[in-house]
Amino acid sequence: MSPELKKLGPRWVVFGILGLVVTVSLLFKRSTEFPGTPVVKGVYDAVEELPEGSPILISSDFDPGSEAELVPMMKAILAHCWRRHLRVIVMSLQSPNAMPLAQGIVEEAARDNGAKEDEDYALMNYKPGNLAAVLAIGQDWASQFPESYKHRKLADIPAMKGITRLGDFKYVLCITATTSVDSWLLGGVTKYGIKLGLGCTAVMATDYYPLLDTKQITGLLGGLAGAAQYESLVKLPGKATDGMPTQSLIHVTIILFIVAGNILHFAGKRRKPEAA
Amino acid sequence: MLHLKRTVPLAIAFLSGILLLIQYFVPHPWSAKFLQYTSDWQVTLAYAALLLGVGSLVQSHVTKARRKAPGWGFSAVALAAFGITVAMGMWWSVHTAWQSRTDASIVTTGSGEGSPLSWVYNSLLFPMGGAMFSILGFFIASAAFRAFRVKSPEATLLLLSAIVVMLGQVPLGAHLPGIPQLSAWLLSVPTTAAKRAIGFGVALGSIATALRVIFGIERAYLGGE
Amino acid sequence: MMAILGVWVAVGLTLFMFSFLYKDNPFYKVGENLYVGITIGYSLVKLIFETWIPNVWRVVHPEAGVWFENHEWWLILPPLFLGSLILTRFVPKYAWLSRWTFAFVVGYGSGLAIPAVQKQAEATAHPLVTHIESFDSADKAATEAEKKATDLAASKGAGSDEAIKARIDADEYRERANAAKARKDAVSAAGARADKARAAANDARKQADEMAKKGPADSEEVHAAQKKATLAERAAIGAEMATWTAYSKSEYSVLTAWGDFTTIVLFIGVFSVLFYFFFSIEHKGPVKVFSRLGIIFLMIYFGASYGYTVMGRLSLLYGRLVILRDACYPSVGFATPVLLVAMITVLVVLHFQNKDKEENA
Amino acid sequence: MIRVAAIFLLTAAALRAQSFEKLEVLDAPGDAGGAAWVIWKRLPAESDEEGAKRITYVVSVAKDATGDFEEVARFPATAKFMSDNTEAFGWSKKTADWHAVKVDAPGYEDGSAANFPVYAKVVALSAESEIASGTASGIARPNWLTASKFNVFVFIALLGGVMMFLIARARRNSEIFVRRIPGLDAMEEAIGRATEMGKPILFLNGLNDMSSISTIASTAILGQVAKRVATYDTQILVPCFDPVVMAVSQEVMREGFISAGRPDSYRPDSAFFVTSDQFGYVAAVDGIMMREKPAACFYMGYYYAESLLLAETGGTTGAIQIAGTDSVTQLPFFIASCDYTLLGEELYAASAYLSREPIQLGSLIAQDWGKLFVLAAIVIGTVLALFHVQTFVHMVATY
Repeated sequence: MSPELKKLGPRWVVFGILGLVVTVSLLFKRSTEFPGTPVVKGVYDAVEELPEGSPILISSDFDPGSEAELVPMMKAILAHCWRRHLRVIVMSLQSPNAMPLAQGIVEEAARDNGAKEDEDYALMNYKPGNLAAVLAIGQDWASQFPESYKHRKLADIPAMKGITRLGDFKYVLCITATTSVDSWLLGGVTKYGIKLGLGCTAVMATDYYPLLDTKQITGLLGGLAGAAQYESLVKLPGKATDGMPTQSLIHVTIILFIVAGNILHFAGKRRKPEAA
Repeated sequence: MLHLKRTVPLAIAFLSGILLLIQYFVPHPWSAKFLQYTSDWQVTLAYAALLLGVGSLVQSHVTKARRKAPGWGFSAVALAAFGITVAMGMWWSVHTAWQSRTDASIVTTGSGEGSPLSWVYNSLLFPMGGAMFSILGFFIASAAFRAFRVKSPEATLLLLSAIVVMLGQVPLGAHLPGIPQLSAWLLSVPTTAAKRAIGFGVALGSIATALRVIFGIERAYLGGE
Repeated sequence: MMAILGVWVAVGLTLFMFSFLYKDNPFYKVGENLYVGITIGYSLVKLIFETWIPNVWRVVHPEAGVWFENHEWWLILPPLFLGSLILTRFVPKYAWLSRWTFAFVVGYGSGLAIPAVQKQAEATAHPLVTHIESFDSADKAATEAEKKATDLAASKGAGSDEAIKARIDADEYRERANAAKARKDAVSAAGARADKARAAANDARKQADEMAKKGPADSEEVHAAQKKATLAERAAIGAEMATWTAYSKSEYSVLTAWGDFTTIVLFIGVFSVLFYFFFSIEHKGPVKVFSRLGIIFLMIYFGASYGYTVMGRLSLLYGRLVILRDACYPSVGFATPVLLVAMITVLVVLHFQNKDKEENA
Repeated sequence: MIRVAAIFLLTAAALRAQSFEKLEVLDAPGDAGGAAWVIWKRLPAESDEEGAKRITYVVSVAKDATGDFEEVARFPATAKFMSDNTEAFGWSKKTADWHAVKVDAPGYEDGSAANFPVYAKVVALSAESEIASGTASGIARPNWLTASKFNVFVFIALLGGVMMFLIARARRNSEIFVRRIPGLDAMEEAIGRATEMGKPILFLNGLNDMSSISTIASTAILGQVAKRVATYDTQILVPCFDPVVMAVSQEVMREGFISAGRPDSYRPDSAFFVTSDQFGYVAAVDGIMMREKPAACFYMGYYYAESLLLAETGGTTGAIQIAGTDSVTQLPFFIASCDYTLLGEELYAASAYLSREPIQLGSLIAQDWGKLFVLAAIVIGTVLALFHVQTFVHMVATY
């Protein structure tokens, strides 16, 4: 190893190999189907069971940071909703940055699925305050969202017809990278008895598994794997499904790193006493 | 004077803490209103706080730039970025407000559709945030490489459970007998047990800390004198 | 034009941030300071125009008259007062006044936290076993209750209070038995599904193997058959897991090897980890053994949780690289390769310049 | 077939002969107003299951006795009992004899603090007959207290009481045993090392604002760290995510320097605001780490996904890293990349531990009692659950 490389250290080698593996696998993509587990199907079924034309609320609580995991998920769900002719209302509890992102996703998905703004969907704004915000829309929607994201009055939006409070939604989906789901649980499920579905990053999923047992959520999509399963269920393979083979490859690479790390470590250890 | 510096803040903390706590037990609408109003206050406070933050930022970067400390050019970049962003947002807001002056509403947004700030968001903040976050992909590999060593029985368990779950996560793991099941079991049983216990300690610890704050036993946050 | 410029800027900034992986360098520094400056400016504008004006400036709003009539206007005073106390930090002599606001914020948070975490605590303190009746015992109880009701109806008359009461009791037992029956049926149904899925998977795998043996092992058909077999195996695993779940929900209290093993592990885990955290007990003697058990659980948890996260983190990286790849094409003027080459050139030049400087020094 | 017909006739006849025994409208207890319970005793015809299945109840409510009654619920007699709603009616066995339906008071608006009258009627329908109840009325009131949260109150009062008692005892007798926490012992060592190397210490307060308990705990730790930093005359850097946290950090550090007897070496700009954007903050802090090469990094407070971004970068600079967080999801990453990690509640205990003040330590012991209480609750709950007794679970349930 050249002294230059040595200075950069094994960390740099790890970065290099990993970057190479991802890049190469990006260029040769092959998709495999990923059958839906009951956990994911819980969300799918809840959407499937809604009568045509019912309103569904999506709380888009993530910003660009979690885009890769949550955007495919949200797109698959939106496609499913519109295919079932549901009215989708999108809002956010997370941060001011979440709504521009949500707007981009929804509008792109609407173009792909032929959904019309204000009829098939409506964008609301970001509402700070987490639990307080959920409690407030539980009492009166219009006091919190007097107008849409694009400053349109609620009365002018057909998609908002008949919605005066949180309880009017047949299903609420929280797609989140933060703890906003806790607010939906405490405010929405416990206080106002809504039906809740959860889409979250893979990291968070373990935390929320117990909610399935207690039936506080109908189902859970965890990370890209969850998104891939949902894509399979709605038969719309997308970015999540594409990413799966790459995932397998990288996971194996990392395991090999761990093994190599151990071998190097012990080889180094054994050599030391000889040197001394 | 000491009363104003010490006793009054302690009394404020006690009062606000106790009122919020009592509010939880009172189902009456007035209690909900109280919660709503006090949480609305946070907006005003956030505004004042942000001014404080801006003050701190400008001060530290201006001192660096003025002293021509090493790398002061980068401080100038930060200041310029801040200034231009604010100017763009202000200009757009005033501009749209002027255009829609017939409208009764004076509320405009600085970052709505088509505004310069929404472009800034999509073309600058969005990729930078995403890039920074995705560096984690590299770090999670390098940390695993460095930290997962067979040094002790406990460390070995850490390593093994990580590997099993990693394999269980991907379609590939389905080919290996027992891995998906073991991974699911690890995630549902021992993980749940540990998390439950930690979670419980955390809940209890934060109740105790909150009580200490309310009763003025924990008062470090007030500083001294 | 603006769109292409946007792509170039986005790709450039992504590469700036990624350059941190190599080491701290001027590109990263520019990116970092740009980021900090923009985010603060952005949130300032957001806060002023989207939150503060609508909320605080209601006073000068055309509808302010209504607001004053409703006597709501004074509600703005306390937060305004507390907010302006924060600003005393700019005047060192009166900076201590800001403590009043801090005290409010901290007290508010504490008061709110107690009930919130109390809920969490309740969830974690739940019994580890929720008793689920087995069908056999529920059926037995129901039959007994029914017999008692019939007897009472015979002896005291069907219309008597006691008989009606016994009847209601019996109904309740029967209902529970029916529910237990449904759970039991769910288990056998899930079991049957799992068996079927497993058989199908075995068939598919066998078929694929045979095809591979017979024909060229690398043909499209063999690949397709193998893929089909993999999918079938996955489905079978899913079905088997569903059976376990159904089973664990059907009869917990009866000694069943798997369910009990899981419960006992859960029990020991919660206990030993909580034990590990006790502050007033020294980790010595038998306590040491138990708290070490706690560490084992913690380690498994940390490992599993880490392993579980890898996928999510790599998805992010993947997503970013897709964006860089999509900017490799002529339609956006080869943004990625051009910028990448330019950056590497600059970094190499800087590297040699620094080397010269070091050598000269 | 004949048998079915016979049962059919029998119930039909029975229903015809029956009437509603009792019908009441009760205010829903412990709510914000606007809701009431309509309850009535099961009809005798429901006594066997076949009979119950044939009856459908229709509940309607109105604002006043003469007003338009509007149907609000329709359900078979096999459903909706008082016993299904333990939070309102408790766990008495008798409640199984009563039907109960929760209704909204007509004309009620959310957030209204007024009382609303509710008039209710119930009709029992079967295939060939229907019987109607009389009209009952009640008032839906907003309540000032809720019994279903009483257990929470008791728990908090108990914990607070035990804490006060232990603190009082600690005042008298300052010998309190608290086990060693390696991460905290290492803090002192890390500060010493920074002094030797002439390099700064980096202290982060986490990414939550000042109202979060983790941030309160981390600023308290900062106070203790500042005291030692002042004694050793080391440099400290505290980049903040939130301006209020920055201001509080400044106050806390100043106090630390004063109590160490070195008020003049305190520099207010050592705590500074970076940005409130998650990754903007990380970018800046990572940059600071690479340039200042701190000898020790302390990550206290609540963290999100950025934990590993911070700790891995800190690791490359060769700093001693000590993390403490109650963010359960981020613990594995700190464990993997830091030298020491305070797990969960150890974060809250840290300032008490470092200060060694008996009052503070006394409150730690109260937490142990709390844990003991929980262990007992789990055991009792589980054992009772095995013997079909759910009362205890009801007692600890929160609504």
